Parts: sequence; structure tokens; C-alpha cells
Amino acid sequence: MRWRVLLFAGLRDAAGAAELEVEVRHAGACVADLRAAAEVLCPALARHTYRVAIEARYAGDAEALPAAAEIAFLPPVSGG
Amino acid sequence: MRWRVLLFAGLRDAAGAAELEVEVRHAGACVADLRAAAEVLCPALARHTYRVAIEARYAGDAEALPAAAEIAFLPPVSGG
Amino acid sequence: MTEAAAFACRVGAGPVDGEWARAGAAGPDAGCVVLFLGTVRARSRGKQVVRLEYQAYPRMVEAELARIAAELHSRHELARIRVEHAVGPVEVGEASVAVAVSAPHRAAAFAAAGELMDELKVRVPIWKHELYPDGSTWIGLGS
Amino acid sequence: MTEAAAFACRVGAGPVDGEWARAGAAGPDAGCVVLFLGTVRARSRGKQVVRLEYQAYPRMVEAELARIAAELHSRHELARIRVEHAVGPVEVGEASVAVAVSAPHRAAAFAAAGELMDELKVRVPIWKHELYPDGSTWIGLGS
Repeated sequence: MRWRVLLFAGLRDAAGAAELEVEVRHAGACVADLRAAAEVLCPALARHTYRVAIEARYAGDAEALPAAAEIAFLPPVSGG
Repeated sequence: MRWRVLLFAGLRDAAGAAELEVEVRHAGACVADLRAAAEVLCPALARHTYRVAIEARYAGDAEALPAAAEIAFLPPVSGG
Repeated sequence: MTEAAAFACRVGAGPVDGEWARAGAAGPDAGCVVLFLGTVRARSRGKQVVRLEYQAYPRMVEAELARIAAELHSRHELARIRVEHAVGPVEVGEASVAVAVSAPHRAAAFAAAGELMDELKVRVPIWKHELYPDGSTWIGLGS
Repeated sequence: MTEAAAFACRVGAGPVDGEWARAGAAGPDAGCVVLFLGTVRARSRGKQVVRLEYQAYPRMVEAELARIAAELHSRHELARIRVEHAVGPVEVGEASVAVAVSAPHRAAAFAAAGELMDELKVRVPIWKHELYPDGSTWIGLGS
């Protein structure tokens, strides 16, 4: 299955793109699987710390990825 | 010696005046002496709680009264 | 021009809108401004309030606020403090007091603005006269 | 008209001036409004700042702020919460964020406004790009 992954801030600069299409081939993919697949596709991501959001909510690494969900990789925030 | 005493809020209403002229006859008068003299002059004051300020600063009952100082009797405040 | 004063206050006919206080406290040296606005509530102590009327001892309001501001500047790292308080009538929904504190960091600004209001309520010679449909009362300790 | 919403936010081109947040939080049921304005400082981490540029994930900014607001409403007795955050460029001295909290009593409004800023800084997906005379950097944990 494929997911659209939004990238922000330093992560976006590192990838040279505001979003990626990431595929995870095995069934029942979780957040950790998506991280791993994204870092194979774009090795620069692996040098960054980031959290993952599913449908605009923070998700843990063990959470399952719903089909067609909007995923985002979020470096440490600095609003305010 | 005589002092001008400013009254505020419920104290002003009780006295029916915004200020009083209060005399203390003995030398070396302190705040407590002025309270006592004022309450003789205007007995309604005795039914109220109030603090005393000398030259716009809170003063204790034992403080001496400088000649010609501006005195104020201040009921519990309620600004804000 | 020297730097804007560390403290300033205004005591006059209300209502206040907070803009004088906010603008006076703001500045490029301050990472934040905390503005407190106290507004007149429609009900107080279970009674319907028509409006308030504030009385003040203006000379001492300014002196006492200046002392409070000096204490706050000594306890916290602050840029500027501004206080405005209405005297005379203030209607329901209008603001009677505005406090603005600017600081390099927000924790100090929040703490100082809260402490200023705490001190103002117990030390600054201003009195609130609440007017109801059927009477009025001076508010104070125990009333 | 129903009562004004317990929470609302705006995320858009800056700077913010605080008036939208303050006006939206105010109301005759609230005894006070606390407004926090975060402004861009001329220096950051020892460097001269030319300006900031904020990037945001707007859909999640709104969702996360709504969750924070719900938490605050459950912890404190509050009337209304309003948050505005700039995206894009913000110059030195301008405000990037405004938070307004109204409540019947000031202790709750001060506490909630401070907690909202604490949570915003660690949870809300907004990123600050600091521009210096000789370069720029994304600010984040450890930077």
C-alpha cells in the first residue's frame, strides 16, 4: 500500500520536497514500517528526529496505518 | 496641630464629607491619636475599618504625623 | 530619546481598552507582552449589576502602583509595566483595569502580571461602588 | 445566535495584532481576559535576527489547538479561548502569536493562558525559521 507523507521545516529541506509517496509492501503496516520505508527512499530523513502524525494526530511507532490516511513527518516544533 | 484628612468610599458617605480638618492638641501626635480625634469629631468613622496613609503611603498606628502632611483614611480597597 | 519608562500608569475616566497599556509595554527587546483586562460582570455576589462606579485616591494610586512595579522589577526580569484603571462609571462588559507586562521570557511576564493584580486588589486605593436595580453598595473586605 | 464558541483559532499570514483574539474571548460573562502576545526579538541565541518565517501544518495546528483547548476547559473554569498564529514572514518587533483566554476569575485565565503557551511550544506543528544577516536556521529541539 502507498501513503502520501507530508514533510515540514528541516525535513522538507533535507528531502528537497514537501511530500513523498511511500510504499510499504507487506500487509498490516505500522508507523515504524513507514518510517523505515521512507528512510530507504530518502536516506537524508534518517539524520533527523521526527514524530509521525496520522490524520493530524500524533501517532506512536506501533500504530497501524489506515488506508489512504494523511501522514505527516514532524520535526521538533518551534511555534510561538 | 491640625491635619487635613481625606476620606474615601463608604467612609466619605458615612462622614458626609470628602475631607475633615482634625486637631490633635498634644505634641508629638501619632496616627492613633489622629484616629481617636477624628472619631470624636465624626463618630460614624468608628463603625468602619480603615487604614491610614501619610503622604500617599500606608502608615502604622504608632507613626508620627509630620506637620502639614496629607493624611487619608482608606477603607478596604476593591479596585480591579 | 531614552528607553521607554520601566513603569507608567493612567487613572482616569473609563472604560479602558488596554491598547495604551499594551502599546506602552511592547518593544523589540521584549519577547512577549501579557495583557490583563478586568471587565465588569453582569452579576456579582448573586445580584444583577447595572454598572460600577470607581472612586480613587489618584495620588496614592500612582505612588502605590509605582512601589508594586519596583518590587516586581526586582523579583522578575521584566521590560516594562503599564497599568490603567478607570475612575467613575463603567458599564457591564466594559473593562475597568488593564495591566500590561513585557519581558524577555513569558514565565516572568505571566507571573508579574498575576502578582500585580493580586497586589492591586489589596493595596491600591481604589473602591468599587456596585449599582443594582434596587440600590448600591461599596465593595470591600467582608462586603 | 448561540453563545460564542469555546474555542477558535486562526493560522495565516502575519503579523498578528491580538485584537481578533481579545475581542473573541471577551464577553459580559467573563470577569477578565488574559492576552498573551509573543513578539519577535532582535536577538536570539546571541545572534542578530533579521526576521522570522513560520511554516505550519495548518490542518493539524487547528486540530491540536482544539485538543489543547478542550483539555484546558476541562481543567479550569474558562469562558473562551482564542489563538492566532502567523505563518510566513514576521519582522522584528511584530507579534507571531496571540492567545486570549477569558474566565470568570483571573487565576484560571492566567493559568490557562500560560499552560496553552507551554503546550503550543511542544505540540503544535509550527516551525520557526530564523534569518540572520549571514544565513538562516530552522529552530527546534536542540537547535
